[in-house]
Amino acid sequence: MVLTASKKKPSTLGFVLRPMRRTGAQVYSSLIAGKPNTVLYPYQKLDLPPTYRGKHTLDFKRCIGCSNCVQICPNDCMWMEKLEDPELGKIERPGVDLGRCLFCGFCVEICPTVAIHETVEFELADQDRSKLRLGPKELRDDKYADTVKEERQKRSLPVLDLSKCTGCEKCAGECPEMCIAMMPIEGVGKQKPEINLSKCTSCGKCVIVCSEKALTMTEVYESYFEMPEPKFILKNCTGCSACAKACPADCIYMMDMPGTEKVLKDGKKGKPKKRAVFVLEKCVGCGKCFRACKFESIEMAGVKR
Amino acid sequence: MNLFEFCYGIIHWLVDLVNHLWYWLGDHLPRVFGDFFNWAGDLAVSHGNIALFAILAEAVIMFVIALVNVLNFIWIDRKWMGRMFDFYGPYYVGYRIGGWLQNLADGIKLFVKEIITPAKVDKLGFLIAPVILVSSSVLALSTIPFSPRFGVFTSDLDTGVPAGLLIAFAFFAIAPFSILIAGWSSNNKYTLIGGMRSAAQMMSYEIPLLLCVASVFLLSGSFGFLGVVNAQHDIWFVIPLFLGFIVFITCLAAEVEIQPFDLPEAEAELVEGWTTEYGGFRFGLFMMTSYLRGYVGGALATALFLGGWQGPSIIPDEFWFLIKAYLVFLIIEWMRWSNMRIRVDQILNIGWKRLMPLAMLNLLIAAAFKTMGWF
Amino acid sequence: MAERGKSTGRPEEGLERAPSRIGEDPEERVIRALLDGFPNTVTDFKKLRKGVLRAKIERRELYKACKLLKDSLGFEHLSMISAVEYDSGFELVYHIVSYQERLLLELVTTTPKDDPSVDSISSIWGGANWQERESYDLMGIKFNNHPKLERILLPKDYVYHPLRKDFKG
Amino acid sequence: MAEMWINMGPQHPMTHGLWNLRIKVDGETIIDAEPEVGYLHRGIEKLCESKTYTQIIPIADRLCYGASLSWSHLYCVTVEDLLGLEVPPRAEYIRVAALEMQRIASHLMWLAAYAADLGAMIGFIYSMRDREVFIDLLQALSGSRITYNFPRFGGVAHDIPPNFERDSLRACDYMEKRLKEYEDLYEGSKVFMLRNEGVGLLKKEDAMNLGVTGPSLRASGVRYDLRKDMPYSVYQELDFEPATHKDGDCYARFKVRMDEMYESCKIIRQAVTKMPKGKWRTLAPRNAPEGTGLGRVEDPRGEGVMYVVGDGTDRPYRLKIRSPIFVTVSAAPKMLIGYKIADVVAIMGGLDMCIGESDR
Repeated sequence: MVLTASKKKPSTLGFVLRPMRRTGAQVYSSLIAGKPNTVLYPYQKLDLPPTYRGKHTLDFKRCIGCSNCVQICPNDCMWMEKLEDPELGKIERPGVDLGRCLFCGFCVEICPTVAIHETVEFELADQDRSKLRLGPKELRDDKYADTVKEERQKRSLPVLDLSKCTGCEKCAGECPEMCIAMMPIEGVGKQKPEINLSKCTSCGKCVIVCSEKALTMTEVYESYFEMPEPKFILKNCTGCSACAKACPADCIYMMDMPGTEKVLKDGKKGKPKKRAVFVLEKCVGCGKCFRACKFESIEMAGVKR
Repeated sequence: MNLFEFCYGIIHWLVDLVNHLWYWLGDHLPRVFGDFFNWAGDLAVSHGNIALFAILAEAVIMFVIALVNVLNFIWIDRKWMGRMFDFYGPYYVGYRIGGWLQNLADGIKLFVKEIITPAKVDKLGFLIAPVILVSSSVLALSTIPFSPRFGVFTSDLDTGVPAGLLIAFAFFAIAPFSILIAGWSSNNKYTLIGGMRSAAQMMSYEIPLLLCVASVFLLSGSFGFLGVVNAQHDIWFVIPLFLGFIVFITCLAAEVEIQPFDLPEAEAELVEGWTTEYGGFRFGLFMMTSYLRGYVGGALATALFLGGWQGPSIIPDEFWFLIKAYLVFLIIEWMRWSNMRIRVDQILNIGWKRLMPLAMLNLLIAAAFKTMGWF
Repeated sequence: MAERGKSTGRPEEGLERAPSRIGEDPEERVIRALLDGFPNTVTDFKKLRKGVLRAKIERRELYKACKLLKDSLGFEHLSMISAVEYDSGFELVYHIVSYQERLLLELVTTTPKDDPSVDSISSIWGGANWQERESYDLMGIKFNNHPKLERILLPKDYVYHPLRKDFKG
Repeated sequence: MAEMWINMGPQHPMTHGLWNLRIKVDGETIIDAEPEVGYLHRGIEKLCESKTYTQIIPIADRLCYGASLSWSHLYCVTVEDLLGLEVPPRAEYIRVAALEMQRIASHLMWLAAYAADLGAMIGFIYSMRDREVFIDLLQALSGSRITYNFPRFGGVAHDIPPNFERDSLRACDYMEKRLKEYEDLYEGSKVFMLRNEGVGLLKKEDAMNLGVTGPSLRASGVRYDLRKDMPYSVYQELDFEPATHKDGDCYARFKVRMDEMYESCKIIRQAVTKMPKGKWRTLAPRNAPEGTGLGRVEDPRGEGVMYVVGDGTDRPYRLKIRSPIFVTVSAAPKMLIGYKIADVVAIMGGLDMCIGESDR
């Protein structure tokens, strides 16, 4: 069972000298010709690339408090905190527990307004675990976002104000990509333009042609992730406007919806009731409206209540 | 004036100083006590006793020098290794003297660590093994003079320790015994295998080593350091006995357990070999001793082959000796850090089948030189 | 065919595949051989993409089919055994690879919930040994005639099979 | 000496990670061996069932500390197969360049550990120093040093940074120069050859039968590289040759990995220069359809396979991971028996153990 016999017989000196030549050359290059390769860490530091994922910063003015970052976090290390700001009023902003964070960068990627950034700061150790729980106030840095180059593309999309729309189909006729289709609103007897976002080239012709100024161009950051979209069921809506209050991206507004008037005793129609209207172009898919709605008038697949 | 005379003078002066007290007491105390103090004073001032104290003082001096040398050695080794590995080595502790204080810092750290004796070890063996290893290495060191004037001498004649080289090698060869004790008494499979490997390796490399030494004895006609070094006044033995020098260095590497031959403490397969169960200052002693043995090896190679303290008299003889010893040590370290570890069967093969015949050949060469009358 | 199966995977000679004759498409050859050998038990042949086949087999014929694949069709390598739990029962997916023909066969077999056991194929492919142990450990599938069916990743005294859907925390 | 069992692990310098190799020795000769894994079992497969598809990408990174990019890439390939997603060509080229950098970094880490096992700290230091070059490149590309979280479904997370092409070409030149210098340290050293030649023989038939994959399989004389034989990314458009060796001993495994580093340098050069312009990321659907997806890539350590079952929701129903090392280490007794204790480190070091992926 002796398999250890080598093919070549060992010689006395062997080629001990060849590795010694290599190390000798290294001594020459690190002692006489140059310096060692070491970076003397606490005193010298390496330059980190701008993509480096270190400690987070949060731009309070950009952040809309949509909690998408909290939802995508793989380690559940983020949470939303309600706080009152002298400038911004009552707001909701995320905090990060760096002790649990795995620095994956998903919160940065998913943020619909590019409010969270990861800086190159990496020396985060602390002797106290609770010091690693950074609330929104510790994360706040309103200037950082302007200093870095933005990688995310912005896209301008036409946004419809339904109260002004007359359903004239001018925009649909003007669109060079044929991406505007007139769709009837269910139970109202009116039609409105619906824009196919994947085809839209942001040319802005529909905005120019609209005589009622119902369409405006709005700039939105392109999302890297497909987000769930709310589906609105008009007949369940009671007009309580809870969803419009909950929506962080201002994409739900209340409007006097024609066709919802109560028929009074004298045969006249009363005042039209308020109903929610969604602007899905601006929707960030956070699911807050879905959670706020108590009348099951909003459906959202894949979001937990 | 050699070191013995220097120590003798100091001890004599000290004894005289104390004896004044003795004699004063002898004069003033009642007769019975006075006789005793006079007798003690006479005894202390006698030649034999002062010589004994002088040798003790010499030993202390040499020991302190050895400890400082060990610090130097570890520092040089780490700096040398660092540059070889493309980093700085010790740097911040003692920044102005090149990180020299790092060794002291490490020593203090090891010193203040808790000394753990595992529950199931053989207590006596476990305790005595480091003692044997350190003391034998220090004793081997004590016989090595730095120059004809500076070393442990037993009289004011410049003869040094009679047959000092033999004694040095005898002490040098005690180490496998203590390693075996350490390995066996630790009650651990890794240490046991490490101790066994160490014993096998050291025994088998002792023989070619001593054969090389024998060839030097043959050429120089002396067993002592002074005789061997003085015989190299015209030509260093490394030139006629180059083969022997190579074999000697190789065997030395195996004896002090450095890299191509550091099987007993192969950290990849045997955790830390025979030192696995030792921690804290005991481990520090082992580590210090390994460097001490490296220094002893370098000094022996210097004395045997490289002409000892002989050199141009720009710098003192003692420094010539140290420089040569450091150089030998550096070459061994260079070999250590650029090579891998060989296997246990291969190490024995190399020892018995390659180095042994070469050492015999070297002895024959030496005998031939002697017969020709060239030395 | 048997000769060819044995000569697979040779480093130099096996490099260049001999120019295939008409009808010698390796995928079809495998399908034909399996359908000939097990006409009733092999079902649902599908070609997922180039070089990847999927077939279903009843569990009582699994050992024989694997033997056939190894010995005469030249499938030298068992890549992966994955156990999936469905409501109806367990599904075992064997990914078997032929080095020479660059083929991957997904062989699917199902077991009922109350008797999760199949024949061990570790005597055919040695690499299946630990993977079967892992399936037993995490999913609780018993492999008949396995040389050492013990837990491998979890402690020996653990009682649950954690990848099952009814295991919570 | 009588026969005895020695536990090499779980806390032992030979085991890179937490695993245990029980060997039965007669004197110093091994007569039986039994690897034990599972000390690092984190239940990743179960964990993945409760995370969304996107959230699993950083978890797949954590499978292996040495080659995390190739694992997240494998996961993305698997899910793309399930979703039926096309990847834009620029993203594929970025992925290939990053993967080959990861392969070099992983092989250098193996070389470092291997050299340290054999007792040459110099090899450890040099390999780790040169690994930094590629880690820096990947850091500039992805933003992190070990767990990159770089691939996404249908693309990669970032476009390449400025000067990336110049830097990678320079890194390849540097690496090839260093690899030539390594010859002095390893093959030029008699001691290294003594330790490696004829040690840990694994015959071709055994290697295929026991499911050994990757460099260890190629070292046994089977020329099978998924990059060449079942090309999965844009590898069919690149010119390279998988390294093989016919001896099947430790030296062959060493040589195959060293040759692979040369090949990887070649691939990086081609991928970086051929890289087309265009999109590097597409929008992936949130919910996966019902069905199965299979990904199969050539990991630095062997054949990595993932099998995902989707059930129409945004979370996988089942994700099975095949770790190459898990299967390869089961073949360890075949290689170990008959050799000395000192050969254990050479043999097991030559397999490039990574416990994170093998225990999952």
